[in-house]
Amino acid sequence: MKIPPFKEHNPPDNLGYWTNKKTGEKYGGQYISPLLIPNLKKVETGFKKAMKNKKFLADLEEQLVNHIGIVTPILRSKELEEIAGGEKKVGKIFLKRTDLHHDSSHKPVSAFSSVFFAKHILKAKKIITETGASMNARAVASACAKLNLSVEVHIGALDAEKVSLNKDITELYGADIKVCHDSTKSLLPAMAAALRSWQSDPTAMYVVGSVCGPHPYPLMVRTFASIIGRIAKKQMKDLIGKSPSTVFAVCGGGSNLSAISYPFYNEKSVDIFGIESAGKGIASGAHAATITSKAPIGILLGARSNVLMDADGQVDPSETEASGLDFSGTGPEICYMASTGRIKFRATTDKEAQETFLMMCKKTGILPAIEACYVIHAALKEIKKRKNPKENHLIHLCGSGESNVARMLKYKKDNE
Amino acid sequence: MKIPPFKEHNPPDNLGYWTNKKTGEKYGGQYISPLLIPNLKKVETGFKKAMKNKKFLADLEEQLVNHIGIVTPILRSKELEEIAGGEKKVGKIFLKRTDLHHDSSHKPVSAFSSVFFAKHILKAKKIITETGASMNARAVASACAKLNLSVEVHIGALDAEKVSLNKDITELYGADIKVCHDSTKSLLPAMAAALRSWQSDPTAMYVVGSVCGPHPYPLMVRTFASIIGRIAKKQMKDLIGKSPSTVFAVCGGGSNLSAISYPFYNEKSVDIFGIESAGKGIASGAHAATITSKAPIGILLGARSNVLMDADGQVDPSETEASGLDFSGTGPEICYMASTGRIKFRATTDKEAQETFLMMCKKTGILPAIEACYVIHAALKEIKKRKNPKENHLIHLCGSGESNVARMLKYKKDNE
Amino acid sequence: MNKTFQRIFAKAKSENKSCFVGFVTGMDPDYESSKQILIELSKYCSVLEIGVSFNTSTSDSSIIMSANDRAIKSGAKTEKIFQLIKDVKREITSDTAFVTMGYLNQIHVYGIERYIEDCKKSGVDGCIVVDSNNEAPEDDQIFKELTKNNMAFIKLIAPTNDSNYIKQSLKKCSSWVYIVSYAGVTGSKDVNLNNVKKLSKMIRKQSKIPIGVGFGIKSLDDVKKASKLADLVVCGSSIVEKIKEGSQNGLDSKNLAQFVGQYVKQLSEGVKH
Amino acid sequence: MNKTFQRIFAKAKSENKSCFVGFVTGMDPDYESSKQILIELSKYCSVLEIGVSFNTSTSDSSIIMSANDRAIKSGAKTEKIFQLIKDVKREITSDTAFVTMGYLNQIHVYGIERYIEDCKKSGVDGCIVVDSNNEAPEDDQIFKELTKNNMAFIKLIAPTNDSNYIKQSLKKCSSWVYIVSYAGVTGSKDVNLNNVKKLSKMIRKQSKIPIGVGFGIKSLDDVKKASKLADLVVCGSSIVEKIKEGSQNGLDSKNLAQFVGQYVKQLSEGVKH
Ligand SMILES: Cc1ncc(COP(=O)(O)O)c(C=O)c1O
Ligand SMILES: Cc1ncc(COP(=O)(O)O)c(C=O)c1O
Repeated sequence: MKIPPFKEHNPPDNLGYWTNKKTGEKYGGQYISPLLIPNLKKVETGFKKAMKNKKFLADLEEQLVNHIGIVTPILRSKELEEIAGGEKKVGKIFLKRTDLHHDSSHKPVSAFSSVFFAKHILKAKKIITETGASMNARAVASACAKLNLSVEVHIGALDAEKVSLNKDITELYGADIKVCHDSTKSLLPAMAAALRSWQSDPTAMYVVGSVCGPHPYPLMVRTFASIIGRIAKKQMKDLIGKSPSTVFAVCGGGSNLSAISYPFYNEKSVDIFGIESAGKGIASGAHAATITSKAPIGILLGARSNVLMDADGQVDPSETEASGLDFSGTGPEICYMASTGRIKFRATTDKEAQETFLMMCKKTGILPAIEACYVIHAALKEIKKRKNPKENHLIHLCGSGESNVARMLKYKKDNE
Repeated sequence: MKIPPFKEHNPPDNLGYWTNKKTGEKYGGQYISPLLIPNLKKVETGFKKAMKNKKFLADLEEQLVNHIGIVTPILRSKELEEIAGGEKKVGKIFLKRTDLHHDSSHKPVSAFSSVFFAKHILKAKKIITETGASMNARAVASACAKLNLSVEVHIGALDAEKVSLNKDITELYGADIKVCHDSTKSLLPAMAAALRSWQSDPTAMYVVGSVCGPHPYPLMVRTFASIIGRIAKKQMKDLIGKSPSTVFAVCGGGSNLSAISYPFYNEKSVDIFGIESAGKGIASGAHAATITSKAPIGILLGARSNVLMDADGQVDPSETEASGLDFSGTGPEICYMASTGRIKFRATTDKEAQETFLMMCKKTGILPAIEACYVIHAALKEIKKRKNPKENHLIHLCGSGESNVARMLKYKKDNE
Repeated sequence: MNKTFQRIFAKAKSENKSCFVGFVTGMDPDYESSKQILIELSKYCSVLEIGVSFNTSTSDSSIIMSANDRAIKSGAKTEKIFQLIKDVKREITSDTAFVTMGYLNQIHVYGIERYIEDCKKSGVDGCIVVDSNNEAPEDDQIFKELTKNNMAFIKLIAPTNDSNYIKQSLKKCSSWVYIVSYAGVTGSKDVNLNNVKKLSKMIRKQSKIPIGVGFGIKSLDDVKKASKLADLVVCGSSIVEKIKEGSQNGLDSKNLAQFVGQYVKQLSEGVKH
Repeated sequence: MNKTFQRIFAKAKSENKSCFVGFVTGMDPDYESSKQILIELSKYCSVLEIGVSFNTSTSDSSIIMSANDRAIKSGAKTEKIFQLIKDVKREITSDTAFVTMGYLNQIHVYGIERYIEDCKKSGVDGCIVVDSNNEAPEDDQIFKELTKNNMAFIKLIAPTNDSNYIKQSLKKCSSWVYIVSYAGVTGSKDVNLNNVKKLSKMIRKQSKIPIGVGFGIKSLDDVKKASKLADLVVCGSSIVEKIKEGSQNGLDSKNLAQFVGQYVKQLSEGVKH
């Protein structure tokens, strides 16, 4: 397959801001201690160089194709069409199967690209990243193993104590796991710890697991990840002769959402939906639904964006069953797209996602990542509501659920 | 990708035997109680019909491509070339990445095909299979969920007690797990229990997880599975303009070996290697190396083939770290190919495989199924010995190791 | 037809009854007990069917597999089973027919010729080989050797087998044919006499061979009903269960034999017409 | 230049010494203790730098983050920090400068204008905003508000920053500039005086602004050496560690203030030239 090349059609300004022209609100930027500025400038310059370096881009693509297995199929799911009311009522439903990637999620695409960039453009010797026991660190550690870079993974002490397949795999890939005992002992302080570590070692490169962090990370990660959407768009064209009517993706930091939807930003006819975790319900306050809960603008981990926080600006911990969505912020470009209305937002509760997980296993023979269940639930609901037999719906099935099996089997047994 | 159609070029005779012309030895057949004869005849007739049914074959291929994701990449591994001595000394090493399939191994190809066949050709309502906590039952249960058939999985009581990701996933897919307390409470009695269950319910279909069992199973499973090899052969042609010099695959029952090597049987220039588990060492007796240990001919689970057994004909339990290789027999066609010398055999010890597992994680960023580590070890050894820079080596990386993580991390820590 | 079966059938006819066939796994729970059990059972059974254990049998119920396990644990080997039969035959006076029941692997490993020679030497009158396919070369060889030695080749026929399969089976079947009363495993369901009637009719169209019935016969009533339809009535799982019960209760070999014998005695009375 | 700083620098010059800057997190471990500590420290410090806690700060060491946690647990909020400073100022007589140190999120949420107004009202003389990027619009606004109110905007400069960055920073920097002695986190390494020398040189090429040094200063000797190179010597982590030690040992607010005060007293003596 010839993969369509990347085209920039939603650039931030020079300082890394996306500005909503109506409200004047800015998203993104580079809010970070002066100690990290040189590191970021290096990444910024490197990234610009990389995007013009044809050999780099070709080599990267070759590895993404043959190692990450990025040309995954798009599966038409008649089972889900049935559940939504039948093709004759709601149209066709397609699943982009990035669960079939190496390391079983969309994450390895940006993770591998970032590490490949660190090695070949920045000539970095070491990678620093963080994890909340989700897919990112595993993917980064895998890339580092293959590309022979050392890797340091920061994890909150509470997350480190939990049994976690992803964490174990990260260790097998040879990562140096640094347990962080600060603050809430969870993902946010682990991210801060990773940034601090980078501040101490400017020859390393920090890899962000989503479209978050200070400029140029949000831009870089979505640019790397968007190859998923470029492929998907072409595949849809081959399948149905045109772009889909809707694109649905879950939104934690926003990487899998921008990955699949970025190439459709300019196509007004394509409705794009981002789905957040409503946790125990938006009203309960125990959720990770930054946009849906109308969280205010804050400055989190180097970027201006919507943030779950209290009236004094202390960041509120998010709460959700899905470790991959357990984040109190959302990437700035996504917040911007939400503010303009280009991306519409919905939220799914944990309970709904868990039921969707069981349904997917039993009705489609697919073991989805719990993260993906939030989008599937919301997509089915939306598709039912739209009730348009002429539509083609594309859902990003962004991961496989091996690491959710123990908890989900317990849930199943507890609820039988 | 246009997948080359199946061509039969090593047919068994009408009774399901492959006969070694030199020794007169027969492999295969249909040794089973009269109670199962009608069931087998139904499968036999159905399979012949299916292979002539263009719509069935096209529909199946479409599902294999889009649901199982069968067009996985072939990755050139410079890392493994380095380890073997460098491309300039040993040539190129390629990995066929069936670890990237849905459900993470080569097994879903034959499992899905068999269940699809059961539904559309036999009109069966239920599937019966067995497992030793390996990949097969998971793949069968997944196919049954998608195709809306009920599925009964027999598992030995000892295997059922062990923590097993594959077993848990099998349950999530909705399988009815039947624990078998007979005999050694392991895979063999579970297989017998599955066959007995089928004997009681002729409207069900029994699915075998490898190229084993009574005729027509060995023929049918390798025919379905060989699509892997047909794709791989074409990919190699695209990559290097010709077939590889060697093909390496691990051999439990033999399905992944025949899957990848079948299309090369007639190409004399391609050396084919089957790798068995030498367990604690062939001499120790604790192994699963049917061919390498020169096990005698016996009649096991309906077929004439080499069998690990004692002087009185009681089947010896196999012993190996890899649950997918933990089987006292080998498929009859494979035994036949071993007897003619067309497939050469090697064996890898558990310890060597475990070390290879850790090496793969750390050096290639791939988490291989432990089963695949037996072949990688032996392949590297053989490639070093051949020392031919003009050669191209193809190794079947037949599965991903999520279900091995807990034991392997323990192994790693115990051996640090 | 094998001579012993000839005599047995003649005698049964004269006594206006069917033949009672008792099945036990050889050496279950051990050599000596099994010997005593067989000696005791010979008093009530026209035919003793002796299972040769295979640890990976494909058609036995859990009940029989457990018996196989017990036998293998106590040292059961093909040779020892022959020894057992010889020992039993030395001590009994009744004109009982002996049949071995087993799987092909054991016979193949032992050597087909040698197996049948040793059967002959031990006084075995016929063989059942559950998984010997009619079309397999081994089946031809077994048939040839048994025929040469004037021994019975007893074939199983199931309700799901078609007329072609029955025809094939009957070609090699001698002395009697074994009708399986239902498609399932031994001991799992109740005997299905409708199936037996249907199969008998199909068989009778092609042959006058005596017919035995097995699978699911576990009460006096079952035996009575089955013996109305068949020349031989085979009872297995329920006898094996008695052996298990008695030996779990710690009975020594003599008492175990008595215990099982009493059970078989009352069952066997059902064969009177 | 801010008036307080003007006086302080003049006084230091006259006394032939550098200015000692003591850092504590506001409300660590609680309001009352923090108040007493600040009152006590005002005796030895020319400048008090007061951390406004942010639970997701990106540049603080674990030591400071723990202090932030303690403060937040005891109810630290931006408003309360202002209250604290007011309370302290009411009770001290020394001419000490007050500086807040924090992250932009807190200020943004509070409102930039309101924050600086409240600083002014509380008697704060300057602000450090760790993650306020020179190029960010918020930075411009903070600069504007501080300048309007005659307060210091103290910028951090690290050894890895290039001359262009330094130039940018100095444009908005007022009263003094804060040199970070090494690329790392506070308290993690020893002060690096070579870096300080190099940076001072670069700064001096562009400006005469007083220079402060921080990061890694934790002994009398460190203070002595640093004060040879800089106009202000900042000591943070080691003071915060003392607060933790004392409060873990159960000292009440007065005694805790004494305990920390004694430590700071001896450190501060190093600023004499
Ligand atoms: C499978 C999967 N989906 C989704 C996410 C959410 O992250 P993002 O919104 O950045 O794609 C994660 C994060 O780890 C993930 O693992
Ligand atoms: C990953 C994997 N490889 C290999 C095997 C061995 O089986 P076979 O020889 O039939 O391919 C198994 C069996 O479960 C398996 O799961």
